[in-house]
Amino acid sequence: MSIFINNDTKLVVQGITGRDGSFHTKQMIAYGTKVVAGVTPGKGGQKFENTVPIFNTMAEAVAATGANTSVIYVPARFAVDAVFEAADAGVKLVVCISEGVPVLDMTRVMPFLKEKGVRLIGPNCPGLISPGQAKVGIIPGQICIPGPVGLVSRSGTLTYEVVYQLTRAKIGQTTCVGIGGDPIIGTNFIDCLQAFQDDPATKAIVMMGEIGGTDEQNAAAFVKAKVKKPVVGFIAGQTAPPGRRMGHAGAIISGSSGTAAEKIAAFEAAGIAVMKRPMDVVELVKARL
Amino acid sequence: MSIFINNDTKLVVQGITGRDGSFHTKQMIAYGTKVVAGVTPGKGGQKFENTVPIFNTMAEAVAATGANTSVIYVPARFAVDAVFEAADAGVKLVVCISEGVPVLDMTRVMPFLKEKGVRLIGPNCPGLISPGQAKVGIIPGQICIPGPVGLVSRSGTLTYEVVYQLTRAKIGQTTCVGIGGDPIIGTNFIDCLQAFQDDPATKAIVMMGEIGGTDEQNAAAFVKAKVKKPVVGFIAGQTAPPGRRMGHAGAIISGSSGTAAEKIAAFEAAGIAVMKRPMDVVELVKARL
Amino acid sequence: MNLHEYQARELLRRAGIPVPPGEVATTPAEAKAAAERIGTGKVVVKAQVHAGGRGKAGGVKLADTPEQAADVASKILALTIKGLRVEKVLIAPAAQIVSEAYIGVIVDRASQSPVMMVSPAGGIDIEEVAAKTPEKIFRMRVDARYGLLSHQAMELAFHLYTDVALVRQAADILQKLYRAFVDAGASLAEINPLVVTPKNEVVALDAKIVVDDNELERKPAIEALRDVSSENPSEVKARDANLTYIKLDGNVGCIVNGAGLAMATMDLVKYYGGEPANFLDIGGSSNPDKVVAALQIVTADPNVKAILFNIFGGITRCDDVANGIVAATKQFTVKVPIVIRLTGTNEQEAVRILEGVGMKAMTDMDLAVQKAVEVAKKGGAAA
Amino acid sequence: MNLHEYQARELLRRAGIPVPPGEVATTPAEAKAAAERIGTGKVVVKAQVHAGGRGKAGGVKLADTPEQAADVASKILALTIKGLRVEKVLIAPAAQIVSEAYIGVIVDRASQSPVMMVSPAGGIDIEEVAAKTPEKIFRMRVDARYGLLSHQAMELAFHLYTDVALVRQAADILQKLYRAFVDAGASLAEINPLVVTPKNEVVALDAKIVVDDNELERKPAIEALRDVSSENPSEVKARDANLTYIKLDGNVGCIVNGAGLAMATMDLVKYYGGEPANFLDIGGSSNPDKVVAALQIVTADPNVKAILFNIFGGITRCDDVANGIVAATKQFTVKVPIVIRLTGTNEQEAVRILEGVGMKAMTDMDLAVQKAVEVAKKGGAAA
Repeated sequence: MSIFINNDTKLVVQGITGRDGSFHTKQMIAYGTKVVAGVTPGKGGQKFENTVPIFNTMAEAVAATGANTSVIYVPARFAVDAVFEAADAGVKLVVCISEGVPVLDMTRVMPFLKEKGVRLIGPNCPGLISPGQAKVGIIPGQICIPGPVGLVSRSGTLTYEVVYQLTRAKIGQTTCVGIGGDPIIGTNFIDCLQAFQDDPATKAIVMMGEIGGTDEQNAAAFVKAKVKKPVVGFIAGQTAPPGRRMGHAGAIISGSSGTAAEKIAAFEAAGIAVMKRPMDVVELVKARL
Repeated sequence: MSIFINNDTKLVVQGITGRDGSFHTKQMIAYGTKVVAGVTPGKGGQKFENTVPIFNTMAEAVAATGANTSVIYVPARFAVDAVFEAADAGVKLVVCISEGVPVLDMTRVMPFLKEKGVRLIGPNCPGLISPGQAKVGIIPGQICIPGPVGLVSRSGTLTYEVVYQLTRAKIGQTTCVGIGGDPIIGTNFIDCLQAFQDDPATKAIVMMGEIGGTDEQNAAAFVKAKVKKPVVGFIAGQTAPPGRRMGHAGAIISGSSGTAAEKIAAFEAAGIAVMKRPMDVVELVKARL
Repeated sequence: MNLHEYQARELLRRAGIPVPPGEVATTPAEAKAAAERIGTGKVVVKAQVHAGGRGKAGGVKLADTPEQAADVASKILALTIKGLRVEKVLIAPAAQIVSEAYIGVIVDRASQSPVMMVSPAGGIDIEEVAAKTPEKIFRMRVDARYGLLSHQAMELAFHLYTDVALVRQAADILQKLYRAFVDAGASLAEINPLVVTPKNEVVALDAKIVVDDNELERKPAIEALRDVSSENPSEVKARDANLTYIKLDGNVGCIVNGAGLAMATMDLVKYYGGEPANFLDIGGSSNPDKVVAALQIVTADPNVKAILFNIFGGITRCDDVANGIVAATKQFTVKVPIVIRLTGTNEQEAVRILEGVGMKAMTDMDLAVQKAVEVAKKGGAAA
Repeated sequence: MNLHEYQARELLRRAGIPVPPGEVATTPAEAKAAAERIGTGKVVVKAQVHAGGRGKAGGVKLADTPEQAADVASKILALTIKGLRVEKVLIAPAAQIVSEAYIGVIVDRASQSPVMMVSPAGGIDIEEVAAKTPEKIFRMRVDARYGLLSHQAMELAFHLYTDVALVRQAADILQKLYRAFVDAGASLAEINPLVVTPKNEVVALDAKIVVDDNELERKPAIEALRDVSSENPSEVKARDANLTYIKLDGNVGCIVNGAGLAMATMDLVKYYGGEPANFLDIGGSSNPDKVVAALQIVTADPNVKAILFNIFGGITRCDDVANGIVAATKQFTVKVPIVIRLTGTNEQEAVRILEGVGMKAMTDMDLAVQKAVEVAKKGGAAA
């Protein structure tokens, strides 16, 4: 079992012929993901790598292939348009890898997604992987193995680091989700926690947070109230200065709120085991499986 | 019984201190309508006619009085704002008497009303009256009497004419609704037909249409499919030339569509008894009660 | 309110849509000078009137030289098309055309939304395309909260072209047309034809914009585009007096309160064998001056043989109307008989006022209409 | 990107918000001339720097005459506030103030929407109001699909004033502020204070706008407002190289791929008793040039005693990073020890490349961080 993606995932790649899109499509196919279509306006009728049909529009791609998921690798200025298009075309899960999406665009597209009943993951995220079933995005497949841990994270390479630690210790994962580091994202910690709680295969949850905002605090409250499975957490950015954006648009301490200390305290108050170092994940998870 | 308004209607008047608003508020109170509040920004704290409390905003008015309905008598340029405000404040029925609302504003406010679950009647309409219970708008109370006929109309004075004919013949009404003559209106024929069909006190329905658009044709199809009560209809504008707007913004024959002949044919095909003259309403209704 | 082609082109140009240059001329000399300034050789001279079918009426002609442009312009400026005198012509370069398409946006009543329409069959009346080859028109509902989204514009543009370079140009133009439509407060905006030039550029050759009258109060810059010279003078006068008047061809002048009742009154005139001379709605809140203006406008129509007042008093007070009638008859002589029907608010006062000057009022609409038709048939002699 | 007050004022003025006149000066002479042109007598001279607490730092002063304005400007232009040199001052008339309020709009993460905020307690830091008298801040979520609706603006404005004339002015300003916020692609726009003058006019005295960096590509006119002179030169250099660099006070220079891993690396440095010298994210797609630029920037910081590379290869290829390190050491001498941790994509190639020049690479993050901290503590001598 897994969350959001699995063996039934039928994926369209938006921007399949671009530099990033073509590279990662090959990786996703190699991992075993069912990539059923690609979209690049003007290249409709061609085939990607002689196998995946390319369409001019998402509407055509979904109509022709019955795709249920899309992944977006288009330049920033087209990314929100691509999310609108995917949602309008009828897929139920949209994963936006592209970064650089203006936050005001996000305020407009989120109500659209809600009206259409579509889940967005990202933008500016590494996507997700359900080891052994499907990967949608850019998380390296070789660092993951199937197993009982659900992982959700705001960052990319830090996620890889932690997954890698788990995998080296032979602790596999149901699904690893990178939700992205932007201030407004489609799927947040709580959405993933709920899904992991509902997924019978997930026995423990790892949650990787950062400074900025109050998502981790809200997630902690949710864990306390609703999550019956053990949760291990981490907060990056203890040494970050206030008022400075630490790379991710969302990783910024505003005034006295959004600090790592505040988030760690919230985790501890919710009974979440907090890692001091990324490597601590192995001990803490092991003790709870 | 009646539709949309009755003895439980608790009304706020938006623009209560204006020329039209104050005149018609007195009329509505005199008719027995429960006018619980008025709104005029800057006059909050005062009382209308020493009895009805005035508030600065709809939010305050609804919070303080539990009003469930509002009626709008503000100048055209404020009318759509007033509809947004009423819907936001939580009333479930908004009656917009004001005319001159730009149709593009209507395209924006309609989705808002749907999201909030609010019914709008109008704009540019005479409102509605449930004889003996309540009147909301400007339909003269003295031309109506309680009885078994439900009436829905796109026009104002033509409605009065027909109601007057019925009343003179001692045929009373459950509710008379003027839905307004604009191209985009909140409540259309079908909404009213459904409500009259569901209202046990309504035994026959009178539907007064006009040239322009396809609402009457759609209503005829609905009558055929869903309405079990007798329906009598009228279409104004048989002598209207194409391409000219006959006063009402919606009363315009575009190309070959929206003509009176087309609408009358649709009525007849649906088994609706069509009046040739307004006075025919009496005979046709009498024969069906 | 209809905009002229040259006004619509200017609005589209400001919205960033590629539109070829063009100048307006009101005399042959101006037309010649304009053709010289455009300097592309062949030009097209187009009548600027609010009427369809200009081409068939001889209102659109090509000219090879500036001299010929002057000559052609003088002919077009002498035309009257569908009752409207041609006062202005547009001079524009005669474009080389690879293909013609149609794009437009209207407010759709049924979906309560703007709807974009495109058709690869451009250059001809879209009503004709709709009638003969409806499969060549593609529609898309636009949610006004979001506007025309990029992917929607692309989807529509793929119905027009296969070359993605043209598709992208057309999609961009569609989004700009939608914004121009909203910014102008339009109920219709169309480009027909949208052409592809030999250089593979997508360009708007002709444009039509109809503005929602209810927008004019808040859009003074659009209101300022109104060209009163191109409208019927009686209708302009009526609008200035806050009346709605539309001239028809019959002989029974109708003065009514309320648009629906006005139409029903006209229909009843016809039902009883007469012909209405006009639609005239004096509107909701009556005042005597409006009634005076209404009588002036209706009596100015030489066809009118009888005047029928049909007033159902609600907001409109019958006594106001009666006072207006009395005031009008004092200001000028009404040469045709007046039949008056009044009922509702202040009916009794109205009757008294009219009786004071020897006029009678009826209360039944049906009888009043019959009487007016009868009087008009007698040529108004029974006054 | 932060805009200067004078830039924000100009954007608000263009949006139709009443803003008193004001001029920017970079020298005392310019300040004097500006004060003369303003000619209202008393003026205020305000430092234009991207730092809060200007007033407390002596960056805002009144002047009674143009001469005094020059004098005051020369003092302010000599200041450094929170590490930033004052390069420009704004000269504006000293307003007469009846009352001060706060209005602002931010993008709220929790509600995924813009949120308008107003407070009758204006003129002071809004964070302070939030901390001390939170009941004096009123918030309203704005649905971006509809914008700030009129009644919402009125509701907010009634929290500021009781006089409806002031309420209407403030509501109008709120709607214009919201539109300016959207048009600028801002993540924050505020007016503090919004003042009432003795003439009962509501006027914006000071303005702050922070633009979302992701908007700059499509808003070149806003991008053009960037004032590089007001930013840290190393950070500007990093941005030009597509790196994200933030200088801190420690001695372990960190070069990492990915923002989360970069923060975690800094935290681990601290965990092992060291102090990170910076945040530096080389981003997703590595290329050797970026690595060279990163090394240049980090080594330019004299505090740095050791450099720690922490690379988890995914899209980033470890061999690219290794090549960059080798290229950099050929271009310039790195005087402090480098500790390298590489794992993931093309790790083996990277190790070979580094060994080719006698450098070693580790694979464990924890051990690499411990080593870097240790080396830095020894003052980099163990290189």
